Amino acid sequence: MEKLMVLWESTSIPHFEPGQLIMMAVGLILLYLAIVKKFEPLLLLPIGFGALLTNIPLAGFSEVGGLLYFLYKAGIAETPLFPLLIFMGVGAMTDFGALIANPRMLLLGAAAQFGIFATLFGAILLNGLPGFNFTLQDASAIAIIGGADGPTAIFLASKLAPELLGAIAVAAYSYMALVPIIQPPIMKALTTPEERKIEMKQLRVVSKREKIIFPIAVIILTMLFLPAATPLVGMFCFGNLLKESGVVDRLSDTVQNSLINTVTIFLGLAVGSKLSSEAFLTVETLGILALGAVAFSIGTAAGVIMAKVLNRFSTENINPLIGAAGVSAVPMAARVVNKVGLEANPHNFLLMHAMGPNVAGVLGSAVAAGILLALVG
Amino acid sequence: MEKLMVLWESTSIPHFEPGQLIMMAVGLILLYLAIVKKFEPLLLLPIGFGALLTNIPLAGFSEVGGLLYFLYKAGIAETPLFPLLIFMGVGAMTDFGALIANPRMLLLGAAAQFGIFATLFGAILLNGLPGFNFTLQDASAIAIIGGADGPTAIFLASKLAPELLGAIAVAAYSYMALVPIIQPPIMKALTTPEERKIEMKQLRVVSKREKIIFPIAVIILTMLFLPAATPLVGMFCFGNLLKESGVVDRLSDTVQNSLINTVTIFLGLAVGSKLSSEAFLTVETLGILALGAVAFSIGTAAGVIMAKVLNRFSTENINPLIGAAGVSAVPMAARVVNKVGLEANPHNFLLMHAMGPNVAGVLGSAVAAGILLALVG
Amino acid sequence: MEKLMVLWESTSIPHFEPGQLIMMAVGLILLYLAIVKKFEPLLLLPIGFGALLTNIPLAGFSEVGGLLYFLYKAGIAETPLFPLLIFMGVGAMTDFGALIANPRMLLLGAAAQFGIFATLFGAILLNGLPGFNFTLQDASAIAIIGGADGPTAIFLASKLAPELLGAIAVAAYSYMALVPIIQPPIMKALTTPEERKIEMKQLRVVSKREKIIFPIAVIILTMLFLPAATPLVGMFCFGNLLKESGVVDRLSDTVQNSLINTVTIFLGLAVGSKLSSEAFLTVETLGILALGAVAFSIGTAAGVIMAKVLNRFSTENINPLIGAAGVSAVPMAARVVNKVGLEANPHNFLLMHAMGPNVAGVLGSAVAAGILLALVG
Amino acid sequence: MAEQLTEAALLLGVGMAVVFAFLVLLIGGIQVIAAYVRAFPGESAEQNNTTNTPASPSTTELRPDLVAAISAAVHAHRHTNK
Amino acid sequence: MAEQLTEAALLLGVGMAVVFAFLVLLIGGIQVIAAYVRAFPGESAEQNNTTNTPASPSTTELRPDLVAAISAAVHAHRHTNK
Amino acid sequence: MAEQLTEAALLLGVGMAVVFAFLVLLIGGIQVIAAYVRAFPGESAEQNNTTNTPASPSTTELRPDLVAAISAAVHAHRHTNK
Ligand code: NA
Ligand code: NA
Ligand code: NA
Repeated sequence: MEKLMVLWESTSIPHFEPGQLIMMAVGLILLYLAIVKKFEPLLLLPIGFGALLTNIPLAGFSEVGGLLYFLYKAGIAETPLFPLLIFMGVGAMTDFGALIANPRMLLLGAAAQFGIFATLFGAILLNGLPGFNFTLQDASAIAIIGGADGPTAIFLASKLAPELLGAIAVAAYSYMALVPIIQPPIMKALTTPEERKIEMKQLRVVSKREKIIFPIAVIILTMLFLPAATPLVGMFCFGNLLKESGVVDRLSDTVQNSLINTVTIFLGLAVGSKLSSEAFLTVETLGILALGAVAFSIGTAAGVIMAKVLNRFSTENINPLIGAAGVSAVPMAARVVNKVGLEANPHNFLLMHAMGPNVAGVLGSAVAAGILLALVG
Repeated sequence: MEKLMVLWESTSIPHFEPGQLIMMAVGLILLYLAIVKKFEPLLLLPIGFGALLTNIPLAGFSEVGGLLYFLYKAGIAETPLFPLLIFMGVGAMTDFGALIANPRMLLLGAAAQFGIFATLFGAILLNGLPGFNFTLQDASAIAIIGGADGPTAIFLASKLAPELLGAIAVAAYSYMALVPIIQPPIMKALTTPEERKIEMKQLRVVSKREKIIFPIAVIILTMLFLPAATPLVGMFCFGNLLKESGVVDRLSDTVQNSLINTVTIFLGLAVGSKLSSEAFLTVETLGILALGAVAFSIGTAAGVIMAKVLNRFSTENINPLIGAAGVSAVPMAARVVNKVGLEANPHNFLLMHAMGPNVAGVLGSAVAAGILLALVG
Repeated sequence: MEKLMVLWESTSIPHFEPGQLIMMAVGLILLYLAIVKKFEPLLLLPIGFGALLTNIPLAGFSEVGGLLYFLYKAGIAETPLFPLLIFMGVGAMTDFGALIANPRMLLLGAAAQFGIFATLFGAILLNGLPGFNFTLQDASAIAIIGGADGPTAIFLASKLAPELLGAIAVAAYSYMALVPIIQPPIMKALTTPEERKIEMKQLRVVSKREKIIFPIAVIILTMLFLPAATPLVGMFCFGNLLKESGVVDRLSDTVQNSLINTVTIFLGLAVGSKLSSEAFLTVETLGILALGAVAFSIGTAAGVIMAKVLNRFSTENINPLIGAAGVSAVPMAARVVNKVGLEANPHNFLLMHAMGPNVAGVLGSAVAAGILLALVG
Repeated sequence: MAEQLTEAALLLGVGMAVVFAFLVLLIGGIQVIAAYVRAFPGESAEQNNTTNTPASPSTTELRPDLVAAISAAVHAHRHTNK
Repeated sequence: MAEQLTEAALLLGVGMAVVFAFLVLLIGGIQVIAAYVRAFPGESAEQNNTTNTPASPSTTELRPDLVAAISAAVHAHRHTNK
Repeated sequence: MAEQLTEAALLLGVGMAVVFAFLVLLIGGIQVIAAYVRAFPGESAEQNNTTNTPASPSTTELRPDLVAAISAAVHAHRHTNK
């Protein structure tokens, strides 16, 4: 009978706290979004499963010796190994051709970062409400959700506000998945049908050498002027150079496949382990979710408005829709631009033109993360 | 001349102890079994080579700073990273379709675990002989050999009896390779030719959604009732969900290939490093080998008998041979069932029917490991 | 305004030291050599990029918590994990067939190691010049450059002279890339046109079993007589056995592809992190570069002379050119032999014959590293 | 040892009981899942359609290089038959 | 909170200024690269040739197995037409 | 430095001697292996057979899609020749 008592005590049931049950439900919702709704499944499926595992009483996944504890410590806390390796992989999958062909697109990528800095201001304003007490560090980590870039958000949150990391990562990936729902109304509200119909000149061909020199130039400029941004920008450019150099195809291939896949799984599980009830079930999480939506919306609007300004002062036509791609969320935002463009003008294929601001937005938010790290870190 | 003395002293020859020579012979035998006899070569080849390396005087593979020391510490001792990642990979290679189509097969997977618990009793009985002094922890770690599942055995041994880990892992993989020799006589002794001829109804088609929900249901039930089993069952279900969800095929692909292959090499070398003469050349190792054979045999017999009972009380015919697949050893045990079935009835293909108890056996032994961990850990 | 000052202080510009700018130029030169000149790009591209990253003020790549610091510590300093895993991968890509068919080629691989030991003597001689103060450990680590084998050089340097590791690795890979320029003049100076025209008998077919037993025999002899060489030789033979055994093709495939590629990137970045200005911008680095060239040249000459001696005392013809392949630098040195041979005799294909001394040179320098480790380590 | 044996016997009983209890529970779980899937089949069909579309080249359509081969073959044949 | 708000406003201004400054700098960088590549195109062409040669099977050449298929097809056809 | 030079000279001598001794030993090892394999060739042949069977598609057999292409080509050709 004593063994049976031990056994009963060793089930979870007498140990569950209500918060853990709610968090397991959150994990299941993330799995549902990932599998059925296909919301960024590469990350949200592992995060959701990690959330399930970490909230089991007695299983010890997130205690010393546990698998998730180890992954979080080795890959995020001690060194931001996982987000940087993912960024390297994303760099190796990115083609900067469209941006090199039309470098002014960088201005759109810059404008869209207004979403980040405006949200930072908004997060401090939220402190006026009861229950919110964000430090400037917290506010910066939350605001980076507006960068629409998962590894950047995880990297910055791990440095500035580790206790908010779980909520920030979930918000970042969820809103990236919601780009097709969030962006179109804003894009349509800020443009006239005529503007949306504007066709753009075909991009010039970019030579192999330009593509090779580009990542080297980016890292050198970053090193000189924004060293705090070099971990992110450096690994991104390294991955891109592996791809574009053409001399290490076998390395580039591994970086784009087995390495990024392995790290994605580990990163997702590790992030999931931060979805404990104490950390997640707070009013601050609601604030983070709200601020994330605000950040995305402001970034989209700022990109579109910047594109309208550019169009006015440019000799060549610029369709203002492509400004929305400046938030990054590669390549989904560019596809949304293309879709909204086609609705206005069935002969207007904006995809390639939107790739320029799209990859510019990746650089822009990595730069913004570097600035925040330098100023409030 | 002094340099020559230093040189002579730096050869292994004046430092060899007899035990190390014997262990190197053991390593060579494992390589022979792996390469020539094709006994579970994926694990036994690295284990055999690790055994060679760890027994070299002065080479320091298993001392601080040595490669095998590092692999064992990082991947098994501090966190059971390697066995859990392998389990994830196995999960991603497992198709639960046959089990979902015929869930009663879980009873066969349950029955076969009798091999584990009976052997636990037998290990304590062995303490009556001189030279044996197994604790309840040791006995549990040995008994899990009867689960016919390598990563489960390594996981449990690393928690309950690390000093026996080498012998237990070698025994587990050796007996898994011997399944085609150990099982058929037992299967034939316990069944009549008529029983072995029984044909079974074709399995129903299992929908994609059932396959997706299944691993989630398994992990939730495990979390509620057997949290101690969640590391194994959780990573297994996670791997299976990566595969079945259909939305993260690139992750599933990496988990089934480069990740599991890399970890298999590391795990094998790390396990081999535990084959030192002090740990392995003991009378206890003989006991472990004997108990392992007993465990396999009892498990096989229990599975077959359970299948006979089921056949009696079932409206649909059940060929008792498929009970033998309940010990797991996927997919070898199922193939053995198919082969013995064909001998009795050349038109009787039992392979798909045996896959049900086969994968049920994997869950069964992971559950048994959880119970042992909860009760004696 | 204060924020602007913080911002200016947070750029690299007020913090740069001249040495860091020079080292960044060194990094760019390495990238140029790798990408445009295709000098061993698999290693020199990551090393060059690592050199860029590590010399950025304030970025902290090589400080506690930094990515490169972590990679160096985990993969080289605490355990020589990265060089050993690369050696395992190289082993899995090596075919010993040509050597087994003509085992006397091992004598050429032995002779070429004279480059290592003569350079060791030369390094101590250099101490006569002002500014040089090499210990015997330093001299040994430098001399191993003559082994023309990157992982071996990194392995030995990490043990004997970690502060010289960056310069030694860069020298080793640079000279390996320069083999087609360094070797031909030496080869031609030491041979007559008639000697270069010598055709060799076709090699016998080597059976699968010989190829399987060979790595096992090598590791056993190494274990007995040179345990200090077992980390390198052991992992090399393990990789080779994975390949030749034919029973673990999926492991061999991963070792030759995603695993070695991943580790190559990590190793390159980690080595690059040792290219700091304090460590690299010394007169000793110039000495290392000079000694490396000497080592390669002496090794080449010794191999050719040994081949001439063998040719005199052998019943079968031996083309002395193949002795040059004994320095290893697989497979470049063998290709150079083939090319120089074709210049003298357009019908003379020496590639297969040169593969024997070529792979013998890998074993030879690993053995030499073991001797140095045993005697001065 | 007697005490250990009692412990082991207890573990044998409790262990097998829990293994059976747990796997029987799982049988129930599978049946509930099957019932649920049978009750709401519509979404399933839709989902099956989307998830069953593989990225791999379809085997029923001829691939472009094969089409090129065919036309080349036909073309070559015509010339030889002239 | 007033102090925090001032800080946040300052960050908003400085941050956007630096982001724009940096990316404008990058526009200049890209134009310099493009000018450089236009000024020294010779090496580029040569390099393009070497780096553009992929290891993958060329799509314009018929692969050996396709050629075998074609000849088999033509051959088979002749026999049937006789 | 004189002492270091003596040490280095000694290392040079001992090192080369050991390298040669070890690799000569290896020559002997290879010859023993070759003799062993020659003495017991039967098992070798059997093993060669099993390990030499590759999993890769055989190049002598026409693959199904090629066969489909051929028949399509022949079929198309017949229609055009009518
Ligand atoms: Na962005
Ligand atoms: Na089992
Ligand atoms: Na060498």
